[in-house]
Amino acid sequence: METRSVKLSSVDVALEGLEDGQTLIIGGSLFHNKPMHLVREIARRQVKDLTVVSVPQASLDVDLLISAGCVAEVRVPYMGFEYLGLAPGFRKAASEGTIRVWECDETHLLAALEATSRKLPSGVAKAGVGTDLHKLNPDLKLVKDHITGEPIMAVGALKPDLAIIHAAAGDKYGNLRYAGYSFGDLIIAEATRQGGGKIIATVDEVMPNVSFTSDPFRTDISCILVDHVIEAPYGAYPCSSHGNYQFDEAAILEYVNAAKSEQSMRDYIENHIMSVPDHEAYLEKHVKLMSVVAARAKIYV
Amino acid sequence: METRSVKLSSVDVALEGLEDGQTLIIGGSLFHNKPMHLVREIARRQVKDLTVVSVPQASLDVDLLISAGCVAEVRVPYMGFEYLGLAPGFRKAASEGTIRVWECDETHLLAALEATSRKLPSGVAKAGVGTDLHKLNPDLKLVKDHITGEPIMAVGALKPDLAIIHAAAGDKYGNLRYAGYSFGDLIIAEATRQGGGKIIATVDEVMPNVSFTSDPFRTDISCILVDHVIEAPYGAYPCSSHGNYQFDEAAILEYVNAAKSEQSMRDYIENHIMSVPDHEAYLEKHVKLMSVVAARAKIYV
Amino acid sequence: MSSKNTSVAWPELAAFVLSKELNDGEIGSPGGARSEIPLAAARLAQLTHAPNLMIITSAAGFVTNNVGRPPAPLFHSTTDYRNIYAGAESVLHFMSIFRTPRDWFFAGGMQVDSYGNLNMTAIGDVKAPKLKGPGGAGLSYAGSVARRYFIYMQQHSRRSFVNKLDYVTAMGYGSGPGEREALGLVGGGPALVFSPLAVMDFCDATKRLRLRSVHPGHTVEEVLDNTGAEMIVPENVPTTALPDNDVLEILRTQVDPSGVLQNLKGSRND
Amino acid sequence: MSSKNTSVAWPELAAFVLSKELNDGEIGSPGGARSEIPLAAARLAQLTHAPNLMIITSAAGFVTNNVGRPPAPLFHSTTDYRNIYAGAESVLHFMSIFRTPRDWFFAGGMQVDSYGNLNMTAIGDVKAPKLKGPGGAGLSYAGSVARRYFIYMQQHSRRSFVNKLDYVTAMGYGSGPGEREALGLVGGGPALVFSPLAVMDFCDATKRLRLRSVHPGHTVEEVLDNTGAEMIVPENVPTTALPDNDVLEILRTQVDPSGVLQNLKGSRND
Repeated sequence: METRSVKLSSVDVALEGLEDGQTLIIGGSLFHNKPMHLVREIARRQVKDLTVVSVPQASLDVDLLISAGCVAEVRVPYMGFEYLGLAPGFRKAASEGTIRVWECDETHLLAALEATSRKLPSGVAKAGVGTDLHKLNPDLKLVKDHITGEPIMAVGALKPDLAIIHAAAGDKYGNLRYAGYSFGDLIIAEATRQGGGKIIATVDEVMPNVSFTSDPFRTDISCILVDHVIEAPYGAYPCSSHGNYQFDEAAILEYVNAAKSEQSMRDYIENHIMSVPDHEAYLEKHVKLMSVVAARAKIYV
Repeated sequence: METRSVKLSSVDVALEGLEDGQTLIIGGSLFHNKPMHLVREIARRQVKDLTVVSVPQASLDVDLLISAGCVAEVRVPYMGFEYLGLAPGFRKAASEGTIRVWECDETHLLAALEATSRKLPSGVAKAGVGTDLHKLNPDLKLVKDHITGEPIMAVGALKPDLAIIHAAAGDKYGNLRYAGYSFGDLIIAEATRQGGGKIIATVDEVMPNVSFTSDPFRTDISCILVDHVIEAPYGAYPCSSHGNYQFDEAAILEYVNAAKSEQSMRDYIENHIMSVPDHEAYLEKHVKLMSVVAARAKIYV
Repeated sequence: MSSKNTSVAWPELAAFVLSKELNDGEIGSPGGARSEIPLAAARLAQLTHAPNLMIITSAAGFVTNNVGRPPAPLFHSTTDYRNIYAGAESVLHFMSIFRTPRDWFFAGGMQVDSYGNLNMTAIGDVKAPKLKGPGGAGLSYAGSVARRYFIYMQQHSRRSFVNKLDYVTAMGYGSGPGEREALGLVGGGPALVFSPLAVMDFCDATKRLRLRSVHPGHTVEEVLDNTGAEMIVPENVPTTALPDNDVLEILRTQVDPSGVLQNLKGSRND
Repeated sequence: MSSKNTSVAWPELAAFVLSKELNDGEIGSPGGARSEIPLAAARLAQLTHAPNLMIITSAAGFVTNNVGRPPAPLFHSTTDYRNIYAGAESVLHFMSIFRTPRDWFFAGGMQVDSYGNLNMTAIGDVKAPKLKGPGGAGLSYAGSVARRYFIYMQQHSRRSFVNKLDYVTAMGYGSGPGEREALGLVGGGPALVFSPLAVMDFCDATKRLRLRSVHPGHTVEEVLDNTGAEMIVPENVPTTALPDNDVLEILRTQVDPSGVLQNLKGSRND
């Protein structure tokens, strides 16, 4: 009897095939479960002209890729820092016209992903009817419903080339378990797999396979939807690994403040991305033990 | 501060408003998680002309309602007893033309339910293209995809009046937890709620609310999707409560054999339904302690 | 703590006013960029007149009810994991968030017009906007399905209350009565607008923005001076009622014990 | 147990033949009314040449791999809870069952024609059929998305292998080459048909049913006498190869230790 192969990978192996102009979809939402380690690795590789997708909400993840000059188009229903303000890099690039923005409602993006996940050519949403969204976004088509004839918004299937997600734990075969909410990561993985793309997951820790077989109902994402598992403790930092550790508000504000001038943003990117060869170096340089101890303790209020 | 109201109900209260000609949707699949207690109660009330829906698979549940003369139309993708053979009541009624059959693929029924759950007028599936299904079912409409123009099957939103499901456990507010798989019960509850219908759940046992708040990720169906909770130990018998107790093959075959003549089916219905006033009486009369002990023990192989 | 003689910050007033709009047995989702306010409103409703109100923290799928449970802290974000401690009984699958009912939603916006249409897209030409907004989020979706929704504006100015939106991101009543029905939008549309200055609703007949009450310390004139949108002003406009001490006590000891609302940036106008 | 000199029941032969069709690293679902056979085939493949094969017990969403685990009993139904003991690592949400890839599916049918189209609807007029079938199940769906699928027939007769189906419940190759592509069906169509008498596949050029091998104890003539559907018969038709003792040992000790396949109704033709 042969044995199963494992999906534990290095970042270099996992990111093979990453190219300018690809469509990258990022899991998590707002400040949570953002695969920040991979975001920094992609930024450090200075990939260009990416179409970056995230649903429902993106903040530091997509904004950092924009500030690092990797992005040509943004497809994110809500792009901002919520109670910490607007997304500075996104706002600047949009105002200067250096990025395209795919204006949408979150249900348009979800319809496009769900269509791909079901191998259907398109999906629909009622959202957008009566708005200007389809006038700003040529991929949104106002049509008549097949049965009732009422106005409805159709959108073609979206097929990401690469999905990056972060979970609290995974096993060597690619099964993933979240400590808190998994947000849109499942539909993101399903759409990417069904569309022919690649899925990379970072995990705070690798657990034995028996931890999954002992309670398979607890597995949030099946190994059939994961191509590479990268062990990256605190891999979502400074964002949260939802339910595992809280986000570091001060570290996020450090980025927001750096965005106040081009020089300070260049310095930030040099300091946090270009000058750190790998995740271990990043943790060494930017993450204090006591700050992750605090981020963990905060989980319990 | 006021207190919350509870959803624990008697069968009579829960089934108020049940009327001839309504659309009834039944949870579970094949021999599993079928709310047989409620199926018997509905049959005993001799409701007529029901449109009975179940997805993905129905067996004893729908067949018994057909044999009891409650059914005008069947909307079930697979109607049979799997390795135990064809569905005798369904087969007989279909051959005699006493029921209408909504010919479909399971993805047609799911598209119709999902549309309702999302408050959309219709849904689509690729299944059926190239088949005779839409020639046999006027609710299936072969159309051109909104974006690509390729052939696709559209179906209008389906709005059940009443959903009946069975879970291993629930709390007094209507939160439900399954021991095994919940099959299509969630989308069934979502579609029924969003379509304006009523959802009744039987549970093998009522657990304290703290069992749900202590691990909310384990809750399979939220209380917002349940109107009535009926405590009915072995409420799925002779079907399984998936992961809680196995189905009783001998008891299911007893029904299959009863279907061999009209007289023996009349006797079966009198014996199992008409002559038993309530669930307690049913258990007293038809369920031996050792058979449920065995059904439970079988869970562990 | 005693709440007597403690002035009420406008986010607290917002939570109180909005809580009274929520009915027992309803299901809804707090949202918007300042979601502490609607989250506090919903929890206050649960702990006062609406014990069967269920809150879905939309973006994170927690379904919560805090009745009869120990006070839980209020956090800045509805996506914060720690909202699980405020009586979470179930967690919806992500796609189920869009398959469950909403009697109400909350929405913010950069611009609102006199029919309750909202702009979250951009101020100025979207190709090179003066201010790029965060995007549509789920505003149009929520507006299309929710039985009703509540708009809360963080500023009340001629730039935020306008007659013509730069872009329509989410439709309220469009250009007037009957338009939602004609488009097949099943939701009922916006019910109320809360700002730091006043409470506004919409006239049943015309669907026009209408001044309902002005907050203590402010005047109708001040509101009109800062409103660029056409607004119906009744003859008598009452002052927005403050919470009584009992309700304020519940708000400050059980809903927001750490005083998040009192200390929101710009929360003081006294 | 030693398997020597033990005759192979046709369901065992079916499991063996079908297991060889499954490749390492693939994802698929056993299905059909006699799902013990494809379930055994997939587990046998995992334990022989395809350790990275993942089985999704479609109707119950269990994703399983039994490599390196203790033998698990074989049950009659893929929906049986106890399949969880055969190396279930995850359980798909019900709607996710329709959002995950399938390299292969298994399908049964009441009638199959020479292009692999299937009838599960009815024999005779559907208004008052001689035999009402169980319905479409997920056959048409599976046929539309799976990279390929395998058909196994419980009877091989002129009533089950026909030139014209009473009804087309699931489309195979329709009326010939190019038709699937023209309709935008992304799946590859049927790859193989297994019956108690023979193994059949489909000619690449014509998409016509083609006799591939005849089971031991049966003849080409016998197959043709019992086949109402047009079928390509090559000059040399080999006998269906039996599993060697090692594979039979794995099948009988690790995949089906309780002999479910050997004792299936009608499983013996010796």
